[in-house]
Amino acid sequence: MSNSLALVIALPLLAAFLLQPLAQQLGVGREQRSVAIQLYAQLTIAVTLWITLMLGNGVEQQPLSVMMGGFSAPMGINLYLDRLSLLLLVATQLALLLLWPADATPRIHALMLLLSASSMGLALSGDLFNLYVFYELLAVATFGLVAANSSRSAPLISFRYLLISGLGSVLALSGIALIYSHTGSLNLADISATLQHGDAELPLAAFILILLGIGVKAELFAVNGWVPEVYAIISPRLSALLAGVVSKLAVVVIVRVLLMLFPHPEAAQVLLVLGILGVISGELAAWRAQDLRRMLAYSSIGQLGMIFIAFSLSLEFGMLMGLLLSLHHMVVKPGLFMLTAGKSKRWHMALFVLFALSLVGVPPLPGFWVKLSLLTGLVEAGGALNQLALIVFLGATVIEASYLFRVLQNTLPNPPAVDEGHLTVGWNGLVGVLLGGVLVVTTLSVDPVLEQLKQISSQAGDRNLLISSVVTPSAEQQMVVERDK
Amino acid sequence: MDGSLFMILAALLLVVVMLTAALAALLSESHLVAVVSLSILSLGLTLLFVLLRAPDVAMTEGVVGVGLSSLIFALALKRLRLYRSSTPAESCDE
Amino acid sequence: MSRSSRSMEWTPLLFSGGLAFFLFALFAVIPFGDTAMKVGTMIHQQGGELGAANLVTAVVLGYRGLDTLGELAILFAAATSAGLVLSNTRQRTRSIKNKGLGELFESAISLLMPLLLLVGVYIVLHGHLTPGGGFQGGVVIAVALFLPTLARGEMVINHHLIQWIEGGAGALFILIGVAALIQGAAFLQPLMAAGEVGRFLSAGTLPVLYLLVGLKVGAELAALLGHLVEDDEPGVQQ
Amino acid sequence: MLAAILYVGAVSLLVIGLAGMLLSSHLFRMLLGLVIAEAGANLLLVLAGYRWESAAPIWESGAYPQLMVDPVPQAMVLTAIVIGVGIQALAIALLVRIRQQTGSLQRDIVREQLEQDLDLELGVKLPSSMHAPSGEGPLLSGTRGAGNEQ
Repeated sequence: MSNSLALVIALPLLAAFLLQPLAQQLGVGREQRSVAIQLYAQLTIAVTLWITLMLGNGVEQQPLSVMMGGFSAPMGINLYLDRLSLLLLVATQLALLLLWPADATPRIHALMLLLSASSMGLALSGDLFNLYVFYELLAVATFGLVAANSSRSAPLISFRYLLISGLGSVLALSGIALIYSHTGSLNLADISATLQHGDAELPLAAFILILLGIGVKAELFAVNGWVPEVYAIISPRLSALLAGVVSKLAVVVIVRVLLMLFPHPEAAQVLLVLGILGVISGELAAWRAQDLRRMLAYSSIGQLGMIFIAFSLSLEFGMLMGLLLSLHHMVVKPGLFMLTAGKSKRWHMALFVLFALSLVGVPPLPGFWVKLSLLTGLVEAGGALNQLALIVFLGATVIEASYLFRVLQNTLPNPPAVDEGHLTVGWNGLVGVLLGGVLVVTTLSVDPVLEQLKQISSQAGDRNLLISSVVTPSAEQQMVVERDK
Repeated sequence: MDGSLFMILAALLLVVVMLTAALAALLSESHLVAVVSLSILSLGLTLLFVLLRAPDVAMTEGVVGVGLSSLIFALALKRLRLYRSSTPAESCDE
Repeated sequence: MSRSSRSMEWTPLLFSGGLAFFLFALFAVIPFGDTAMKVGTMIHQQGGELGAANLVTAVVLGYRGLDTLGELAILFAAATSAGLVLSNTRQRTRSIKNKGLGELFESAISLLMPLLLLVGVYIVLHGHLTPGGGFQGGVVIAVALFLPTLARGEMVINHHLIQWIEGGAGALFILIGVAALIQGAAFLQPLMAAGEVGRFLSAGTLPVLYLLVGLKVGAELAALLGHLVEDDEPGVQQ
Repeated sequence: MLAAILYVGAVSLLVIGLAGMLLSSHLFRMLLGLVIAEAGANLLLVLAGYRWESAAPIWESGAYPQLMVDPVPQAMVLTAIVIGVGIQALAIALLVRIRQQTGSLQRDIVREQLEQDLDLELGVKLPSSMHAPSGEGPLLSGTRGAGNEQ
């Protein structure tokens, strides 16, 4: 039963491979065909959601580790489902269902399916090189989606993205080579067990290489040059998907690698420094930006910087903080991006205000609690760098407030005319309303949500649990699985 | 025989050739020379993989790096008109 | 933000310089020739169980089959993206009639093509025994399929067929994996008897998988090459 | 000795490639830089699986050799090479389009073009007066500009 976890990745791939040949066989008009294909793709995602929820039942007690090909742990590739990856997986699947591009060509749908498969692979895979493969798949699918845009500059932006991403993957690959020659293994849990005793220099260096590599997608400072350009031209839905969900997947991969492989203070410091630089550069650029889309893109760099700062704090606390910030950003940023689509109406403005207030951190919205707890965390942590981070964090909040309210200030004196002909809300607006609703519900029930997240983060931060649930049961599994020889 | 003089000399020679080719690929004036240098680099890499007991990898590098990749780049030169001595636009599409 | 891009020139220089120092310092301390090789040793001991004489094949299709599936998906994504990038101009495309390579080359290539195809298929089918396999053979097949296009200078690429091959081969790879799942085993678990190591008919489903990989790789690459030649001449509409 | 030569070779390829990517003034050469860097990374991976006095991991005359090099990095390199060539072909396709649209592949020229295009598309005023403080940009028109695209 648990073996069918692999279907979560395999089904979207299968659907993508078969999409174009099947589309050719459809003898209907162009429009019906487009609808049929979209239905087919979304149905696939819905099935993976169903499988995920089925398998995610017992994960509270014991994380699930599924071996591909029935081999034992360090030899084969394993998928790992704990509460954190379950949360991410479900969030990704829901986001994909909500943000699936409307009336697109079969090729775009195929690329979206590949994007889905790769993001689910990133959330699940427990193997270093396998993560790299899914990461590349995610990158290539995104190049295509960016380049498909009708904007004149789309190919160039896609090419630049390809180069930055290629640079990252070369670095990540050398990091993997380093880890492999040091430990002789690629399985995260197995490496974690091996590295518990031993010197720290090589692992640290490998961590930096992998960090820079995967950091490209996580909008990490120094490798985020693609962010403003790409978000400026792609559709709001895709921006919402990439900035909101996919970047968080990359963050979580980095955090997994950090916590499981290199739980050294030096590694956390690197993350902290890059996070601080990200916050400074992102927020300043957002403040100077002259259009809404690029402003949101730059501000997303800043907020991911804050997430990195949070994750660099002590293990149990930092995990929770980072998770809180990530989830908050995952709701707010797509909301803001969705509001850049379509004609602005009065209620758009109201929603924009709601998201902006939460992003800045005005009580009683969730953003306030998140920022407050990160603040106290930084104060408690002490140390020069953490204090610097604290100052930067406060400054960034002020800047954030200033540029977000500038948008309102420019808009409120001459509010958009109410256009009678457009009483329909439209899908984009609906998603915006839905995300706003999530924000309000969270505001009303802060305590239970926080309680859940605490449990999730404590499970995700437990190295021994990971090691024991991956390395040991798979040996038994191998005994059970009979191979006809 | 691994630490033998032959192996060291062969590796040294190949590495020197590869690095020269890499530099030539980036620094030469002509794009054609750059692409040819890249093929030479792939060839050196292929031989090095053979030396390192990786026949599968050598074969892939040979087929992909020396063959396919050069083909792709040659097509690119043609499509992007990066041949230094390229004919004017009119004469290509009759 | 980068309107002052001139003043930013030092950043890449600094970046590559720092990286160079970092990497050189680093790789100077790695053990060479006697690395940890934990998984490698395990595979040396148990790898024969898959029945493949070539252990690299056992790793590619057995132990790390999911990577190979991901890799096929990447090639598919690249071919799809390239098609997307270049198809926007297709409407304006005059059917390309390049000069071709001339009579002599044409006849040479028409002799060469079946030979290359044969070599490609041979490499694919012996992937579990000798060096080479799906990827290498697939590339040879792709080049063989593509040669006539190059020689005659007109498109003879049947996109319909290629789409079916690339879609079908990839789907079958997954379905074989799912078949194992239905039988109660793990996804992508090798099926059928491993057989006697070293025989042509050995290693269970591995050769079948490698054949599918070869077809898929060949089709994707032929599609990619096709996209690169098919489009109209650059710079014409400028 | 051998180790030093090989590692220096691999890392040099990596660094030369990365430097080429970052410093080249022509987009095609930037791509070549990426290909060179990939070659370096692939060599590093193969080196990570090398072992003194060992044979290739292939059945030989009735049995596996006593000592073999590690097959896992070799499998990884196979994957990496094929991924690399796919990305390379896609990059060429993108270059073809860029060339069609901007008529140039010089880094500075296309970059300038890009910024103009983006500003135009997003409804930012072109910098007719350099004295306008950049922070006071017309964000409103940005909102509307984005909205008008539909």
